[in-house]
Amino acid sequence: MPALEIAHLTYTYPTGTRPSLQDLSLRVEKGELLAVIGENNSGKSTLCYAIAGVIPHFFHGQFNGSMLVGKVNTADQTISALAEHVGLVMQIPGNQLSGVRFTVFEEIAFGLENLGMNRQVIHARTTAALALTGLSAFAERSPYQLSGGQQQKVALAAVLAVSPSLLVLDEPTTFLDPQGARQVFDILLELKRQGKTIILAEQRLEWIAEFADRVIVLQNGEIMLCDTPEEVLRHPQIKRMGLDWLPYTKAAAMAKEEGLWAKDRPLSSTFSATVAGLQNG
Amino acid sequence: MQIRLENIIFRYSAGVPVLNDISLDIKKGERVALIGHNGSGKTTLAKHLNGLLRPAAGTIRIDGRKTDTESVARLSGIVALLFQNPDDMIAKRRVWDEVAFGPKNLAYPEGRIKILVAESLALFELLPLQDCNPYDLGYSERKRVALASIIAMDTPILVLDEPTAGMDPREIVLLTGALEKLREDYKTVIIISHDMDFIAELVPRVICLAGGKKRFDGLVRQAFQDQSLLAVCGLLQPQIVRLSTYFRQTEPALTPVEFLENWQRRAK
Amino acid sequence: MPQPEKQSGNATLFIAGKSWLHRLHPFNKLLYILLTGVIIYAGPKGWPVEVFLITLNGIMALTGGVFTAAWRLLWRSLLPLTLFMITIHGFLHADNRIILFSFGRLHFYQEGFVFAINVLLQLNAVLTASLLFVFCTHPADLISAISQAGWPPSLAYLLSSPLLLLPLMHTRIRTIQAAQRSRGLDSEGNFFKRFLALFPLVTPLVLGALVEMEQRSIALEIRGFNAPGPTTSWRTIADSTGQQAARWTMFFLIILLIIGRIFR
Amino acid sequence: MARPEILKSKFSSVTLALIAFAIVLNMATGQLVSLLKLPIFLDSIGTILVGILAGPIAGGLTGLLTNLLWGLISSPVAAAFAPVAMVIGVIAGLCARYGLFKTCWLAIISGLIITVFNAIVAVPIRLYMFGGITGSGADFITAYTLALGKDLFGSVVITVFTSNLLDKVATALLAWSIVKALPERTANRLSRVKSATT
Repeated sequence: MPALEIAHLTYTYPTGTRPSLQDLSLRVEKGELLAVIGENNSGKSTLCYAIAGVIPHFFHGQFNGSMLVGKVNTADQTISALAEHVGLVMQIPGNQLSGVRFTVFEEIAFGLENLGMNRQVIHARTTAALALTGLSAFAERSPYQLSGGQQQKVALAAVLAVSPSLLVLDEPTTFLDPQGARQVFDILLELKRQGKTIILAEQRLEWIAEFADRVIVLQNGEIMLCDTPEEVLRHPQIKRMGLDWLPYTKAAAMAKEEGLWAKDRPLSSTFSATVAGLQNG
Repeated sequence: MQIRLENIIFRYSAGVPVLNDISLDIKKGERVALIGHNGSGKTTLAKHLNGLLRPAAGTIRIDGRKTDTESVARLSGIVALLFQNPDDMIAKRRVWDEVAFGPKNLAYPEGRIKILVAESLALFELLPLQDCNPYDLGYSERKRVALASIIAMDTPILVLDEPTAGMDPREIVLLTGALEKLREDYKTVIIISHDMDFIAELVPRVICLAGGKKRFDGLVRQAFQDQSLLAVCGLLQPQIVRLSTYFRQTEPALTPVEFLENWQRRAK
Repeated sequence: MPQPEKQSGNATLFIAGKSWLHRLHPFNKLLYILLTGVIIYAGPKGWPVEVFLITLNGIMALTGGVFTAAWRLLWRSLLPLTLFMITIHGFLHADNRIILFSFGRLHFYQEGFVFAINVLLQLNAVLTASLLFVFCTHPADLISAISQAGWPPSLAYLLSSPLLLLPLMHTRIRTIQAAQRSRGLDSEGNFFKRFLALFPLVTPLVLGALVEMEQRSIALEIRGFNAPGPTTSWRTIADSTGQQAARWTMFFLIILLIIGRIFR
Repeated sequence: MARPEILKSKFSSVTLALIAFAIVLNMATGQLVSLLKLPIFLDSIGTILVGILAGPIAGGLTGLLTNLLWGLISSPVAAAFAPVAMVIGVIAGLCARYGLFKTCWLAIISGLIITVFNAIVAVPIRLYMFGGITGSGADFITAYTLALGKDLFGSVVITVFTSNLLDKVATALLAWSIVKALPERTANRLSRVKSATT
């Protein structure tokens, strides 16, 4: 059974004049890391919200099609009930803090409290989430006094503690500095290694090129491309979709024009593939 | 206009200095990047340029004139400052009014305001949105509105704090175009950014701050070669620089074009 | 993006400690304030009661290790009040008859003075009782007590979230001020001009926060805040039969005093 | 666990977040006013906004909790005036319900109405708990009217009314202008906006 199955999803916001997602169908297997890319307003956040049930339950609007997380149909559940199945991490770190818990430990335990877990489970899972995100030393600090990067790790830990089958991240690194972004990616990589299913909307394509299993490109709420990161990121049409080649790919393309890159060798989008391409040119 | 900072020291109340003995010179029409990780003092330094913060010691001169007695209101006609979060700036119900807010405060004549606003809106492809409520737009569109409203102030010096955060490639192209226009107009532009690929392609000179101290001031090429400097500042090498370093090119490349030129030169 | 500046700890007056006052169930401390208020305003009148209560509160503050802090806050908040109260009533109270002393044609009267002292004693009694609560109760303990008592979680949210957000709001106001001043906003000039300057300062504050609020409420929902079914409370508040008995006693005393007041 | 869950059923998470924000707004705007050296408090801007956007009950709750929390943060004296703050929110909510925030002039009238109700609740508290004096600048007005021969009650009424008139009218105007500037998508979430302003 797939971790996520979307069929013919079309959605329009209450104030929208045109659909933000159009006839979108997608299947994500267990343990897969799927990256969602596309220009701003292409529907990335809307898709993330839809998977977490925020759409249609919070934003209302016109929702057609079906969305299955495992066996659960998101349309039949409340957002809070879906929390057990889908974890959502959003863009701005500080805005995700609950506002009811005074320490990092209690902030991370908040979701488990709401789900009525017993105390042993809360302690064990929260401690584990703290350790995984490298926040153990901050357990008794106020989450409101942490840096943006640390707050984003708190948000991630809070989601992990609940242990949902599906993890959705909506551009989690946009407002982090390079160090903070790298730490968040390191955690995601560890989760992928542990076999978590992850859906990641992201602008930092360099990381996607390196670690995603599959990439979809959205434009005007439609899936334009769906393929491996290599294929998507070197796609000749990607500029038309409001995206751009990575500098690695641009260098490879120029090398190819100059005859420094083997004719049958596809363009690269990672450091190692570019180096290999140039060396064997 | 020329900017000269001499031995600037700044601290909040009794704490350790946030800026520690910073001196620098920026020429008229220059484009400079200010880099360093969060808390390194970049934004604090920027706020000194238009008088929002006053140094505990040291002097700031713009075109040779000391600014320590000038009001923020007067300096705002000389140095415009883009804040990181557009939502800290946007106060009007219409995009057009928002962009006109600065020029109106500076008491520019009506006709000039109209031209400036129209030009700035055009730079960021906002003309079709000029009658919208800015808060009905998306985050990156609001960011463009904020950028336009800073450029419309037509000041000789602009300081842009994280102008690319949240923008997609197409919007970054608009920003690049706007920077070109500013260069043609001979404006001094200081960019604070974490986006190393953006800086590598567009800014020749960087100033690195770490712990309130100036760690480097020079060509972007040299800064990106210095691994220990990048580590201190919490920065990563841009992609092309990484390739160039890997292949031990004597003159490190910043753009794909440069990289290929270096490659071919060595092949010959 | 909104990077919170480093803040100096807690927004409230709470002082960390391990005394018996700190360990006391928050509701006991709250009921004690209520009881004091009812005694003062509905119970037996007269300065001996007030002085007794103030002394008692003082002793409790001493044993709770918050006496100095309480003293300082009382001083700070009551000094201007005391000065205004004694002067204004001493010189101007409508019932003034008996002159205590005079400065030329200005007379200071006994009735106004006694009135002022009485009001101040009453205020002091209630204020000191409140300070015991405020200084010795961590907000998180109050919130937990509220949740454990079965009150709606939304009440806990409304009490805690403002405390946690206030420092961020102060930072944000400073940033907005800086941003608008950089854009040439005139924050000086005549009253009308300064009043108009409020608009570009308050509008981004509110509208920016509305965007934020949307995300904060989504964040609450996706963390299961409105999940059906029972919830657990990680932080627990120590309670005992003795404490519960004390609560009921205070509660019945309050009722008795109010009934007594009505039928007097 | 069997308490009536009135709050939970009544308020959506959006309204909750709105009230929490408004409380903070009430507490923090003093900072703005002191920068601009304006002779107003603006400490009920959030309360009035919630009254307009979410109705009298939510507005009243905002005011009540603002002052109770003030008690925790600055001095318990503030908590004594919680009923006053609550009434401001309730009245603002009622004014909005009866269309008194539709235009700039109507907002000024709302400000006047709020001032009146503010006085009705504030006067007894000020009189019986504080003997008419609160240790603020407004006490000079009380002293002055007492010196003119008014009794304490009359003096306190005049003091409370005059010291609040400008503040409440200015606050109502500001709240009106903010509600007018609300983006469509927020207005859409808070169903009362349209009925309150058009």
